Amino acid sequence: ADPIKIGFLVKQAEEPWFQDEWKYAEQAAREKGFTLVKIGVPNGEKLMAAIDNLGAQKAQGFIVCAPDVKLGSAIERAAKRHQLKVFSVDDQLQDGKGQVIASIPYMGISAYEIGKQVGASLLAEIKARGWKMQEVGAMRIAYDQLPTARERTMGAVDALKAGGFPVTNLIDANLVKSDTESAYNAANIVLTKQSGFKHWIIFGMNDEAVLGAVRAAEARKFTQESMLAIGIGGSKSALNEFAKPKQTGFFGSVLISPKRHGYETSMMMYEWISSNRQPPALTLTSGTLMTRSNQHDVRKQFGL
Amino acid sequence: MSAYLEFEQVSKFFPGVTALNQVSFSAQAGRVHGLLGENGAGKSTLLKILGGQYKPDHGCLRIAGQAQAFHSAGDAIAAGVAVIHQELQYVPELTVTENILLGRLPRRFGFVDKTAARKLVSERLQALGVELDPDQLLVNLSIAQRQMVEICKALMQDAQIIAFDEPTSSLSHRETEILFRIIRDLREQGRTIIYISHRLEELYALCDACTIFRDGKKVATHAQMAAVAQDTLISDMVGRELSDIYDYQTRQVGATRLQVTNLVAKSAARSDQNPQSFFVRSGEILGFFGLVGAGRTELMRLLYGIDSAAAGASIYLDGKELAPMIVSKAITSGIVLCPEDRKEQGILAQASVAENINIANRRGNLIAGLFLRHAEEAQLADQFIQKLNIKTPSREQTIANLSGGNQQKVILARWLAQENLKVVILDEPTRGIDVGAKNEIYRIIYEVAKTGCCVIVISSELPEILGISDRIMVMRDGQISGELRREEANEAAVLKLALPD
Amino acid sequence: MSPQNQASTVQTSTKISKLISKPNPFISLLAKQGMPLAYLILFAVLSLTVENFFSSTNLIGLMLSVSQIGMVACTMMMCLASRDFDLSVGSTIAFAGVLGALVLERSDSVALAISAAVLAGALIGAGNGVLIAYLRVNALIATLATMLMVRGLAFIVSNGQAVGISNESFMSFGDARVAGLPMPVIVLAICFLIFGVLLNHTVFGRNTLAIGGNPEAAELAGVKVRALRVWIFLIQGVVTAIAGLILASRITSGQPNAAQGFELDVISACVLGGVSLQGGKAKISGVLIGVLIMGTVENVMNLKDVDTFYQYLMRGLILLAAVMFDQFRTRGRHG
Amino acid sequence: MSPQNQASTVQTSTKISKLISKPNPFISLLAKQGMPLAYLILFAVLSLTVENFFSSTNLIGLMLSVSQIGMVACTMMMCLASRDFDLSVGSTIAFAGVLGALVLERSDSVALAISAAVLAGALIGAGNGVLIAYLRVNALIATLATMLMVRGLAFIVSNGQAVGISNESFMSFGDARVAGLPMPVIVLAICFLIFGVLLNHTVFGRNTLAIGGNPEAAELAGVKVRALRVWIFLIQGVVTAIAGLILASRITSGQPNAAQGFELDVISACVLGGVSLQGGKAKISGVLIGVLIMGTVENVMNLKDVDTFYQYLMRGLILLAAVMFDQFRTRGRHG
Ligand SMILES: Nc1ncnc2c1ncn2[C@@H]1O[C@H](COP(=O)(O)OP(=O)(O)OP(=O)(O)O)[C@@H](O)[C@H]1O
Ligand SMILES: Nc1ncnc2c1ncn2[C@@H]1O[C@H](COP(=O)(O)OP(=O)(O)OP(=O)(O)O)[C@@H](O)[C@H]1O
Ligand SMILES: O[C@@H]1[C@@H](O)[C@@H](O)CO[C@H]1O
Ligand SMILES: [Mg+2]
Ligand SMILES: [Mg+2]
Repeated sequence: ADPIKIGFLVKQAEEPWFQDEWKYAEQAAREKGFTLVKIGVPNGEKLMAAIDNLGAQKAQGFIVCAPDVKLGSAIERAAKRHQLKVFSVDDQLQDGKGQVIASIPYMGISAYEIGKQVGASLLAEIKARGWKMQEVGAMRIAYDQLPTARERTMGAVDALKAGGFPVTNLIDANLVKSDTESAYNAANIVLTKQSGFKHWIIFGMNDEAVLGAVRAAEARKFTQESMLAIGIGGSKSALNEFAKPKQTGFFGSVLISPKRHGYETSMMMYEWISSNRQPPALTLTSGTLMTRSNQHDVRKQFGL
Repeated sequence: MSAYLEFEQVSKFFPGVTALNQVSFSAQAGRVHGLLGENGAGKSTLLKILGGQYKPDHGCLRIAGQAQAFHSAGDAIAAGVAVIHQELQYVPELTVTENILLGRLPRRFGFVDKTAARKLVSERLQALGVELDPDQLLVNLSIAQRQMVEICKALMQDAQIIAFDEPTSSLSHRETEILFRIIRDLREQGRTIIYISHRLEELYALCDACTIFRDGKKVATHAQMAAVAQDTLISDMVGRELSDIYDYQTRQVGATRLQVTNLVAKSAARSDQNPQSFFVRSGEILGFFGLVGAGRTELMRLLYGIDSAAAGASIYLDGKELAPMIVSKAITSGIVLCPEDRKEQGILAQASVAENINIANRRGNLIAGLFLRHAEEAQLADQFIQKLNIKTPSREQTIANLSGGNQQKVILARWLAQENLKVVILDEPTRGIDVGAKNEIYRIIYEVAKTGCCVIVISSELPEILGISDRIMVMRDGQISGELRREEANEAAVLKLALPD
Repeated sequence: MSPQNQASTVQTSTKISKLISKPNPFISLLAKQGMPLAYLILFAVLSLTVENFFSSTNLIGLMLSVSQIGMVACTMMMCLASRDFDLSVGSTIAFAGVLGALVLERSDSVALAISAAVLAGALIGAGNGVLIAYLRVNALIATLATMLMVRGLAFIVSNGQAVGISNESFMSFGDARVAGLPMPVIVLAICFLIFGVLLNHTVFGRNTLAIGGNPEAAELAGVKVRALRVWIFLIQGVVTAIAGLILASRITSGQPNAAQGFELDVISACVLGGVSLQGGKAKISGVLIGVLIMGTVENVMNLKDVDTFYQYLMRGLILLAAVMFDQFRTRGRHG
Repeated sequence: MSPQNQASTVQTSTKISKLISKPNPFISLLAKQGMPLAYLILFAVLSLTVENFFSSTNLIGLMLSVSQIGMVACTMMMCLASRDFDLSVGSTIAFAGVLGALVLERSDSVALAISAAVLAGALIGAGNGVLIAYLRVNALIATLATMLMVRGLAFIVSNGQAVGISNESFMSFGDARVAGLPMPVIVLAICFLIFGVLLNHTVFGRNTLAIGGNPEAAELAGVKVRALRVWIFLIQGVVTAIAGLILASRITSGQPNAAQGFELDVISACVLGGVSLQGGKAKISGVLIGVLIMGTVENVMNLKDVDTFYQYLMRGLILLAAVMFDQFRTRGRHG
C-alpha cells in the first residue's frame, strides 16, 4: 500500500488558531509516521484546487475547516471523485439545503456555541461587578460579511438576551475590514453616538477586533473598571494584554483547544485509513474563559 | 577655421536597420551646418547621438578636439550641447516657465524660486522676440507655440553647440522668421549650429555648409552652401534627378461634388467665428492656405465630424445630404481626413507598419463580415511601402521605430490606400517629408484626383499650395478670406488674403 | 571619400549588419517566444523534480484551478489592451454565483438561473462601460465603485449567507468530463480560442488594440471608440458571470464573499503575460502563460507543502523572476 | 512678412487668448476649487443633518480614522504623479509595526524600534524603486511581488501572531494630545504640509511631475529620472513605516495581518483627489479632499447606522458621485 498521506485544509492559514491546529497535527504525524499536507483554503475555489491537489498527491484522506459550511456538498463530491476520506473540524459542513451532513465525521465547537459562552461569561461578570444592566451598553463588533463572525457574535447576543440584558442597549459597531484599526474606528463612532452609558461590555469575532474597541474606549477615558471586553481565541494578542503591567479593559478571552482539534482529528483520520476504524460522527469540545488571573492554569489544562 | 564639432566613423545599428554607417564630418564654430537627406537617412539618429540619447555602436564624436563619451542627455548638456528634437519633448501639465527651465530651475534656500524663474524666462523670451505667456500650461498651447517653447528651452542652456531637427515643420511664417533671426544671432556669437530640414529654401537661406546623407551614409559635405546647385543637392539626396518636384498635371475637372454650407462649431472656442461655405469639384485639388491658427484644421474637423457643428450646416456629397456628420459616417461615405499631428492623432505607436496602414481600410473587406484578410492586408501594406518608399526593415516593424518622415508616409498611406474615395482631406500632408517622397505623394494626389475624387490639401508651405492646387482657399481669423484660381494665384496674392489687414 | 573607400565601407557595414541583423536562431526564438519557452523549461524541470507534478490528475487539477482566472483573463486582456481597467470582476463572480443559486433554488430551472446571472453580468459590464466611455469616469474609480456595489448586492440578495445548490444537473456541470477533461477546463480552452481569434483576426480585436494604443487616432480612423469600450466591458461582464456560475457549480453554492482579490490575480496574470497597462499591447499566448505561471506556482507549493508564510515569499520571488526574465530578454533584443 | 503685419498677428492672438481665459468668476472658482468647495458644502449639510457629526469628538475621531491613509496618500501622490504605482504599502505598514514591536520587546528602546522600522521601510521602498527604475520591472508586478514578500516577512518574523507592546512611552504616542489634537492627527497635518511644499515648491516635486508627464522629456533635459524614482519610492517606504509605527502604537501591538487592502484605499483617495494614474498631475489639496471624502463617508454611514451590506452600495454610489461631480465640472471648463 502507499504510504499514508493526510491533508489538513484550513480556511485562514495565517491565523494563529490554525497555525496551532497544524502544529498539533504535525505532532500526530511525527508520532504515527504519516505525511501531513497543510494547505490554506481561503475560498471555495482554492478549496477545490486543494482537494484536487491532494488527489494528485495520492493522499488517502483529509481534515477540513472550510471557508463556508455550505461548501459541504462540493467537498463531499470532490472527495468521492478522488476517493478521499473526509473529516471536518471546527465548523460542521452542510449540504445545499442547509442540512448538516451527518455522514462526514466532525469534531469541534460551533462558532455559535463559542459566542454563547462569551455572552454567558459577560453576564456572569456584570453580576459579579454589580452593574445595573440598564446602565450598560453592549457593543457587538460586527463583521457580518464573514459567516463565522456573524455566528459567533450572534451567539453572544442570544445569550445576553436570554439572560435578560435589555435589547435596546445592544449596539452594533460595523467593520469595513476585519482588523484592529477598523474596530477602533467603528467603536469610536459608537462611543460618540451613545454617550449615555456608564459601562460598556464589548464582544466580537476574535481578540483582535475586541482589542480595537478597547483601545477606542480607553482613548475616550473609559477605565478598566467601567468596561468589560471578552474576546475569542485566546491568541497571542490576548496574552499580550494580560502581560501588560496593569489590568486593561480586556477582561478575558474564550479559549478553545487547537490541540484536540489538530491532534485528535489527525489521529482519528490515521486510524480510519490504516485500520479502517471509523471515527465517531460527532465530537463536541468546549471553550473556557481565560482571564488575566487564570491564564496559566487554563493553558496548561488545554495542553498549551 | 577649425572644426569645433567632429564626428568620426560613427555607426549605429538597430535590429534589421543600419541607421548610421561610419559617418564622418565636422562642423565649424560660427557657422550653420545643414544636414539633409531622405527620410530615414539617419539625421535624427546622429542628433540623438550628439545629444547623449544613444551611444554610437562604433566611432566617436569630438568637441573642440576632445573625444566625448556621453552616457546620458545630462552629459551632453554638461558638455555644452543643446538639441531640439524632431518629436517635441515637453511636459504637458507644466507651465511654459517650468518647461523651459526643466532640469535647471533656480533655487533659493532649497526651494524653487518661482519669481526668479518667471523673471528669467520672460526676460529671455522678450529678448528673443517670442510672444508666450510664461504661466500658461503647455497643453493649452498650439503646436507651433509648443515648438517655440522647445526652442527656447534649448537656447536657455546657452550651449556652444545647438542642433535643430526640423524645427520649422510646425512653425508658421512669423515664427519661422523669428527662429531664423535667432539662429543668425547665434551664429554671430560664434556658436556651432546644426540644422536639419527638408525645405531646401530654408537651407539655402540659413546654412553656410551642408552634409548630405543617404541610407545611413554620408554622401557629401559641401563647405559652401551657396556654391551648390539645388539639382545637385536633390540628386545627392534621392539618388535621381528631379527637375520639378510639383510636376503639376492638368486634369479634367467635373461638376461640384462636395458642397459645404454654413459650417461652424457648436461650441465655438472663439467669438469671431462665422459659418463657412465652400465647394469642391470632382477631380479638383483644393488648397487651403492660412497662417497658424487661421482655422483650417478646425473647419476640416467639423466637416469630418470629429467636432460637432452647430445646427444649420449642410454638407452635400454627390447631391446627398450628410450633416450632421460623425467620423464613422464620413468614412463610409467616402470622406477621409489625414490629421496634421501624426504623433497625437495619427500613429498607433505600438502597432506595426502594416496595422497602421490597414486600420481604416478593412471595413467591407472581411471574410464573413468578421475575419481579417491577412494576405490582402499584407499585400496592401507592401504595395504602399514600395510606392512611398517607406524605409522600414519589414511591414511588421513597430511604427514607433521609424523615422519621423517615414511615419508620416505610413499615415498618408492609410488614407490614400482607401478604396472608393470621394473626398480626401490632407492636413499638412508633407510635414517632415523629403523632396523625393513629396514628389511621389503629389503624384498619388493627382492620381486620386484623376479618378474624380475631391482632394482638399491644407498646407502652410506656400510653394506647395501654389504648386499643386487647382484652386486655393485662403483663411484668416477663422474664416475664408478669399479664393484664387490657379491661374491668378501667386505668392503675393495669397499672402495678401492670409495676413491681417 | 574615394569610391574605393566607399566600397570597403560598404563591405564592413554589411559584415556588421549581418552580425547584428541575423542573430542565431535560438536567440531569436527566445526573443519571440521567450515566455512560452521559459514556461516549457520550467514545466520540464518541475515534472522531473516534483513528485506527482507530471500526472494527469495533477495537471487536470492545475487547469481546473485556473479555470476561472483564465476565463476572465481573456476578457481582461481586451479590457487592458484598450487602456481600461476592471476591478469589479471578483464581485461579479460572487454576485453571478449567488444570483444563479438563488434563482435555481426558487425555480429549479437551470436555464433560468444561467440567463439571470448572465444578464446581470452583461448589465454590470455595460454599466461600467457607459460610466467610463460616455460619462468619462476614471476606470479605476468607476470599477472600484461597481466592485463595492456589486459585492453589496451579493450580500444583500443572499442576506450575507452562502446559497446552497441542490440541483443535480447544475452541480454535475462542474464535475462532468468530456474526453477526460472537466467541463470548466473545456470552457476555458474555448475562451482562449475565441478571444485569441477575436484579438488577432477580427476588426473588433484590432480596433481594441488601436483605441488602447492611441484613442484619438483610432477615433479619426473611424473606430467607434465609445461604443467599442462599452462592448468590451459588456463582454467582460458576461464571461465573468459565466465564470461565476461555473464556480458556483463547482462549489455547489453561491458564496457572496467568493473571489475577493480575484481582480488582482487576473490583472497580474495578464501583465505577467505581457499585456501593457498603458494599452495597445496584448498577446493571447502571453496571457495563457501568465495564467499558467500563476496556477503552477500555487500547485507546486501545495505539492511541496511549503509553509504558508514562506508561500508569500515564494510567490513574490517567482513573480519577480518571471518579469525579470521577460525584461532581460526583451532588453537583450534591443541591445 | 512686414513688421506691421507681425504686430497685428500678435494682437489677434492675444485677443483670442483673452477671450478664452476669462469666464465668469464663480465658474472659475468652481472649476479651480471645485472639489474643496463641494466637500465644504457636503460637510455643512452633514453637520446640519447628521446628529453627532459636527462634534469635536467625532471630527477628531474622523481625522484619526484617516491618519494612516492620509499619511501614505501624501507619498502615493508623488508616486502616482511620477507615473508609478505602489501596491506594497499595506504590507509595509504591517511589517513596520511588527518589526517595531519586536525590537521594542527585545530592547525596550523606542529609538531603536523606530530606527529599525524606518530603515526597513526605506529598504523596501528603495528595493521597489531599483526594481522599477533600474531593472525596469513593471510597477504593478514589482510592487505586487514586494507586497507578497513583505507580508510574508511580517508573518515570518512574528510567527503569525500579534506582537504585544508594553512600553509606556511608545504606547502613549498614539494617545497623546497636543492642543486637543491627537498626535497621529498632528503627524498627518505635518505630512500634508511637507508634501504640499515638496510638490509645489521644490525641484524634487516639479521634477516628479515632469517625469510623470513625460519621462523622455525629463530625461533629455538632464533630470536624473531613475535616481529620482528610487527616491520617491524610498520616501514612500519611510513614511509608510512611520504610519505603521503609529498604528502599532495606537493599537498597542504589531499585527502581521494589519492593513490588508490598504493600498487600494490610498490609491483611490489619490485618484478621487484628481491625481492622474497616467502621471504628471497632482494636487495636495485634492488628495486631502480625497482622503476626507473616504473618511467622512465611512464615518457618516456608521453614525447613521447604515446596514453593513448597504454600506457597500452607498460607498460605491458616493465614490461615483464624487468623480462624476468632478468630471462634470472639468468638462464644463473644457467646453
Ligand atoms: N529606435 C529605433 N529602432 C529601430 N529602428 C530605428 C530606431 N530609431 C531609428 N531607427 C531607424 O533608423 C533609420 C534612421 O532614422 P532617423 O530617424 O535617423 O532618420 P531621419 O534621417 O531623421 O529621417 P526623417 O527625415 O524621416 O526624420 C530609420 O530607418 C529608422 O527606421
Ligand atoms: N495664437 C493662438 N491663440 C489662441 N488660440 C489659437 C491660436 N492659434 C490657434 N488657436 C486655436 O486653434 C484654432 C484654429 O487652429 P487650427 O489648427 O484650426 O488652424 P490652422 O489654420 O489649421 O493652423 P495650424 O497651421 O496651426 O494647424 C483656433 O480656433 C484657436 O482656438
Ligand atoms: O470558525 C471558527 C474558526 O475560525 C476557529 O477560530 C475555530 O472555531 C471555528 O468555529
Ligand atoms: Mg528625423
Ligand atoms: Mg492646422
